[in-house]
Amino acid sequence: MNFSLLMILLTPIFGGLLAYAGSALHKAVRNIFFLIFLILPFFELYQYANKTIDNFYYLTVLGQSLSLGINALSFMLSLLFSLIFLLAYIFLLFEFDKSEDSDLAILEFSFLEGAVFGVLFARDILSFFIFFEIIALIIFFLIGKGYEESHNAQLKYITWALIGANSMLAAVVFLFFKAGSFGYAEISGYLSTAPTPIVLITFVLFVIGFLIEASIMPLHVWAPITYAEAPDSVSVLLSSVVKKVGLYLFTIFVFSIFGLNLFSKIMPRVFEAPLIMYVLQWIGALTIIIGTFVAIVQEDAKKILAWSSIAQSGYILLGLSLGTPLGVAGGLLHIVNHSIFKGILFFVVGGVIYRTGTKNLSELGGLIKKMPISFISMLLAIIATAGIPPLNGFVSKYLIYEALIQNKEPLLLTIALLGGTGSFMYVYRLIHSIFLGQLPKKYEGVKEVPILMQVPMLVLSLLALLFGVLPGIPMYFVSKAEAFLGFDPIKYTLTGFPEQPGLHALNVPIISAALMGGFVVAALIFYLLPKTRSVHQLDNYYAGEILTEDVKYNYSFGFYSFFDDIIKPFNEWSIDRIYENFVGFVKTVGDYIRRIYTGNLETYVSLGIIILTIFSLIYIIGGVLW
Amino acid sequence: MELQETLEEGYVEILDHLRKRSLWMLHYCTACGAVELPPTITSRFDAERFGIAPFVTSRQSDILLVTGYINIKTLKRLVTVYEQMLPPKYVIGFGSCTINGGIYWDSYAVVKRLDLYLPVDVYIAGCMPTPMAVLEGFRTLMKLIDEGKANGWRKYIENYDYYKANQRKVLKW
Amino acid sequence: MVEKLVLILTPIFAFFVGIFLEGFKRKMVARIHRRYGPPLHQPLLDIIKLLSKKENISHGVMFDLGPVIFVGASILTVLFLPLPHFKQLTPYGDLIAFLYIMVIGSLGMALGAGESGNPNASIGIARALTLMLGYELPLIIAGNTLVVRYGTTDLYKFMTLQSGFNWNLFLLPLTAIAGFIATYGAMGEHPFDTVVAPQEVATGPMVEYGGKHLGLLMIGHAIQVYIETAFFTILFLGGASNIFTFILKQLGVIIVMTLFDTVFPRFRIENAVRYFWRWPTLIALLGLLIVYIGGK
Amino acid sequence: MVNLANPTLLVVIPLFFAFLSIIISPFLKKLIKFVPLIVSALNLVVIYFIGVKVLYGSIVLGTTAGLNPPYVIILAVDKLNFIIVLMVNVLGFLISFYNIFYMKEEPTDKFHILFTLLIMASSWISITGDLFNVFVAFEVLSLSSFGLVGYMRSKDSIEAGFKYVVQGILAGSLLLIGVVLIYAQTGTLNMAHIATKLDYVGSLEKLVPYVLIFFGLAVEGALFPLNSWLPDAHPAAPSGISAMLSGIVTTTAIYAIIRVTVTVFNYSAFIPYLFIIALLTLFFGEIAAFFQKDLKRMLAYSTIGQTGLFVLAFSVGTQASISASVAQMVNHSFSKAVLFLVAGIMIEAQGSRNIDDLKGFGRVNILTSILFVFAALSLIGVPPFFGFFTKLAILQTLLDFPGFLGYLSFALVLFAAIIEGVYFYRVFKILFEKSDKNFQAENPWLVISPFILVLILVILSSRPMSVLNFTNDIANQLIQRTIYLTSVLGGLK
Repeated sequence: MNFSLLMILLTPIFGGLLAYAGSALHKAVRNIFFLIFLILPFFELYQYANKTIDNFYYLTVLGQSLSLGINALSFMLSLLFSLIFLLAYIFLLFEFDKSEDSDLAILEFSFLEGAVFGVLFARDILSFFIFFEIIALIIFFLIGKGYEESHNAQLKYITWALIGANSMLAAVVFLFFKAGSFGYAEISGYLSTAPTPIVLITFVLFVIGFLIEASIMPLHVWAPITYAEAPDSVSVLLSSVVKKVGLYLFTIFVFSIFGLNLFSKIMPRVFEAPLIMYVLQWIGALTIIIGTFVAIVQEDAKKILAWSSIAQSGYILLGLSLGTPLGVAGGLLHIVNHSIFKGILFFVVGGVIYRTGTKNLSELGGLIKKMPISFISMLLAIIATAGIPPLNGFVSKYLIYEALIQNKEPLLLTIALLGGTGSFMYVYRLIHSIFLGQLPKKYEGVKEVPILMQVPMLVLSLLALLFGVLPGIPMYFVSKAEAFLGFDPIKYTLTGFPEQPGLHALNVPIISAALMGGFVVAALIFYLLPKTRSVHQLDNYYAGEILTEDVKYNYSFGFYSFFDDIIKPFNEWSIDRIYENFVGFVKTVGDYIRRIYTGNLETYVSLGIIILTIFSLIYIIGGVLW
Repeated sequence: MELQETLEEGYVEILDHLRKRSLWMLHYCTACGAVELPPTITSRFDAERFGIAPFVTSRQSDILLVTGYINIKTLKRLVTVYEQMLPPKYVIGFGSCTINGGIYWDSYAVVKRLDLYLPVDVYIAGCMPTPMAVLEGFRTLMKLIDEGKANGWRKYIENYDYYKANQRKVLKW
Repeated sequence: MVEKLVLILTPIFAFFVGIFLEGFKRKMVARIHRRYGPPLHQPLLDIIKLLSKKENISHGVMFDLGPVIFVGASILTVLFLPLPHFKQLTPYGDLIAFLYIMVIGSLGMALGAGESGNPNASIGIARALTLMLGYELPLIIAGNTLVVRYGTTDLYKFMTLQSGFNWNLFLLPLTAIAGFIATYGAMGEHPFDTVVAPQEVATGPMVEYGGKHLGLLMIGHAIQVYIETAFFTILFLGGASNIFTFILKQLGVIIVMTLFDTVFPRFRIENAVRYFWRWPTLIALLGLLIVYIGGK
Repeated sequence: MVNLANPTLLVVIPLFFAFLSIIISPFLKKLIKFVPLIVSALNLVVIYFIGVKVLYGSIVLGTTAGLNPPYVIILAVDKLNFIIVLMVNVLGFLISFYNIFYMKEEPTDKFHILFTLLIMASSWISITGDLFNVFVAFEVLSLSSFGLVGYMRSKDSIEAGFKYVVQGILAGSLLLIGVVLIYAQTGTLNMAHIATKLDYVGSLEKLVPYVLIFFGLAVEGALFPLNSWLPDAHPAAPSGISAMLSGIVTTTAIYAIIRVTVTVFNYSAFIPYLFIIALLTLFFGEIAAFFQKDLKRMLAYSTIGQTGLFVLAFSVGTQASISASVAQMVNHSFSKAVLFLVAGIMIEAQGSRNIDDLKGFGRVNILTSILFVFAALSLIGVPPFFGFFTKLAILQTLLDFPGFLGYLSFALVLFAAIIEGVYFYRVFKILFEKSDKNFQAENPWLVISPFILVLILVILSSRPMSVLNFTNDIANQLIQRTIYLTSVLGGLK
């Protein structure tokens, strides 16, 4: 069978419509319908595995043909996103099982996947913009099906999405006006000879749009509340798909459309990168450090994940904007890896909320005995998040660090490494407060999430482990994508990286083997010794005091309160507050402007007459003077 | 069969021999006798040279040092702590109060005989016992361990009902 | 073949060196206190005693696995430290990888301690992780300085490049000082022992651990002592040309650390982090600046 | 065989029916409500026959008496007129259908007669080729809308109607003075004739009447600063009338401004000022809309903003800009009409105009809410809806405007789009919010008209380029004045 790109794009949408129709019959019909249509894209994508298609025309706008195409990078990401959509859908079925919104959510879901494919396949600035806007629109509606505060989140999200969209729209129209075409290739050709201000302005406008969706630091304000309040399956999509779409576009625009050569031509180079890329590196680094530090002091499980997600996209931005083969490989690999491990975290937290009904960390605890599989998934995911071998997060962060070393940027490296340590803090907080410690009495009857709900976490956990131990598998796709972006792909083997300029050799299986060896030795010592006796959680050292069930002795509220004290001076500088002040100012001014319409007839008439007189005078006098 | 028993015995003997060189006492100062501990463990008398060091929690410690009178409220905690400790574990009754109530012999709130409630391995008499006496007590305990006679914790398990009954009588559990 | 044999024996070697260093430290502290002090092999006796407990308690699987992971990861970490003439596993992972491998042990420990549900343990872990954020900053900067100076991240190369008396301690004294303070913080000695702080949080993470769990933790700790001192030795004291000099240098590090350890009281955790972020960081940055301007 | 392709019929049919219904209303009160429906349906038939000719490029003329132009009242339909009059009658048809079910309090005969007159006046303005006719038609339009705005006889509707009357009269007198001045100078009232004669008139003599006519029309066209009646009148009127006022009356007024400016005066000196006025209209309209808590008032302010937007596009003055402007006009008329109609349903269901009271409405009445969402998305210009393509075209033409002002307006339009997006999305949010409130179910008859309108919007969205190509043709025809002039002046000779 030969599937066109448009067909891949329409497959989920078609499936969604069918499923929506099928929901009238029976829920199972709907579910299976849609499931089939979510699996189909894998088969359809299969034939594009090693192809680069550049123009598949599908629409004509303003005399220009809009086209779709696929390349190594978008192939990799569409494969990844298809998987995440599939898993998120399975999760969604359970999450919405009691809600009447499920039919609509599935419909929106299908359109979202179609739009995501659209952005990935777009080969011109108008198509990508159209699909990007559709993503924002659907996400807006999906968020609204979440928790209590989700409606505020919706508004915050859409405000920023609109700012980003209009910023991009400005660039799109401007470039079309100047270049006379929408196509990536033509735009790129125009830009290579365009005056410097135009290049800079359009670049900044585009990048604002992308980075809003990627929730990079000064533009992240919408992200924490949105990620935290959206339904869990949507949070997965936000973090693992939509954010990555923004970063994908960033990659495409920086390396493929604008091009590093162009930047090097028009601006000085700092630390072997063009100035603007250097600025972006710092933005990425600030995102890492601030995102991490704020994540540490959160009290809400999903807020931690949200801030963590912000911080991790800082890593991606940092890696990508280094502009070296090593850095870009690290950034792209981290896109893949972050999608996977953050997906697990959201799935697990979602599962915990599904069972316990709260995402407040201080109310949870001790669930390890009740939900062991969730615990293992989350354990793998937090190891990956903290960038500890042998899970996948390590490899990509490693590449980014090495790239920073290669570029001789000790300060950025320091920030990035410190962010790694910080991430260890917040992920520990997460797993500790949910799974370890005291099991509250009310959760004694909690069970493990249903088997189908475990599938998403387990699949992604396996992937995280596989991609961690054998980094060659994702590197196969990443190096192809890198070649497409015009870099010399870095050398890699199935097990890691050979010694090459700027990169010390790395062999993850050997690390894992040594780790396993160490475990075996320690476990031998441990299990050969006298057996252990399990004690009740209340049989605990408490300075001789006798604990009872109704006492909450677990330490889970204000876990890092002393850390809060340390960073308190910086809270005064919070970006949120700057925006709030700005919004307050705008509102005041707007309110005064609004008062032009007083509702008082005398005012209106006199105003009209005054202005008429003035205009008439200008005209009459001006006419005489001319 | 015999060989194995001999080996096991030898093994236990070696272990006991080593074990006596590392005794961690619970830093659980129940009464005024605790005042004698600082001199015991600091420069002058230096208990650490015998491997005796104060430790913090019940799980980590080997010696429960009952430093003086035990009133009923304290006994409850004391029993909890003792039961939390990991065997082999030893109890040292410290001062006259643990033997016969000492100067609190007629108090309604004080438990007079410790060994009714916990298996005491060594008593150190005196009010207060001096650091020398304390060290002597420790030495005695070490000797008992070496000889395999410090079996208070076994006694507690074997006569669990007896101890529980006594404890219940006082504590009204 | 010899290399493989050495590789397998390294953890045992590290364990005994660690025990020796710990014992030496206890003896030295005693002497500073004008006490006689325990015998040199006292840590070994403690471990044997703990491992031979007749009964152990457990709060769950993770509680058991915590010490196992701690020891296992410590063994792994040891393998990534080069020895004189032996590269060990350094061809498969460099300084950066090493920094992250070092964390695995803390993760295991933290998970195990967390499962106990004891608030003291959790507070201890929270403090440990916060402290880690504190001392990592100067440590990272110091490490970066070396990376910038030598243009490599290979630990074995660091060792060979400093052969003779080209010790970084002499060449980059500021960086070495910062690195020392950071390593010292990582060891958790006074005044940075807020993590265990027996009087406040009852030995923090270890509060519920006893018996063989604690025994394993102490084994791990012995190896950790080896790792920290060896790490500092390799980075700043020029490694060594033979194993005895190596141990001697580690001993030197321990002696200096013990001198500080005995005289200081304890920081509050906020103050400890603030301290790390202020003076050692400034010193490290100064060192970095010097290397940046002068080194190239 | 009667020649159905006669523009005169578009005025005569409604007028005839209006008078007829006045006569029969005492006897057949119940039937009157179908009059506007019948009228606009008949008009649509006529428009179909006219359209066939217009689309082939000819200009269809109609005269009232047997005299030759320029001495008769002449009705001319070119492509621009055609699209406006088509919109008027399509909306008129659908809204009158809506009104049948919306106006429940009998007797409603006067309402429907006034509505018929409104359709008549709007159609008349859209097709007339006579400047004085513009004035007359506007007077009819104003009078009927005064009546309709105040129809509910509640306190605020009467107040709003009064404000509207005062300003409408002001506007009418300005318009009249302007027309008189023109007549004094050229001695004719036929637009084409005036256009040919104005070449011989001095610039000041030309300017004063232009400004007067412009401001006269600007009141109805809701241009800043003369639009202050609108935010009161639109919310106060019954929803069908609001839809008509927003979708049609402002649009026809703007059409008249375009016609007068381009065809009659061929006036480019005023364009920068028009540009600034439009910019201010856009800016203040959107800002004010952002702060509204009343749904219909918000929509009314949004109308002001949108008017600013398409006048802004028009005032760039190129063919592309006029094309974009007309396309946006179409988009606005249809989507805003839907919004007002749906708002009517919502208000009926909840009994209050406050947006916050709508919480959870969308969970009960899904269809209505989806119609609202679709129309609003098209209005904001979210792809892939039609409004996006018109917005794209407008933005593109704004860059054609010379100098700094072009970029400024470009930025301001985007800014306004953000604000507009935010306040519409806020309504979406509230519509679909979880709430325990019980709403009445939507009246299916009421939903039909907005549904059809949204269907039209969806069809437009699927073929945006054909619409833009057509508006491009319109603009082309408009720019080449001579075609209009010659065919009007010579066409009936």
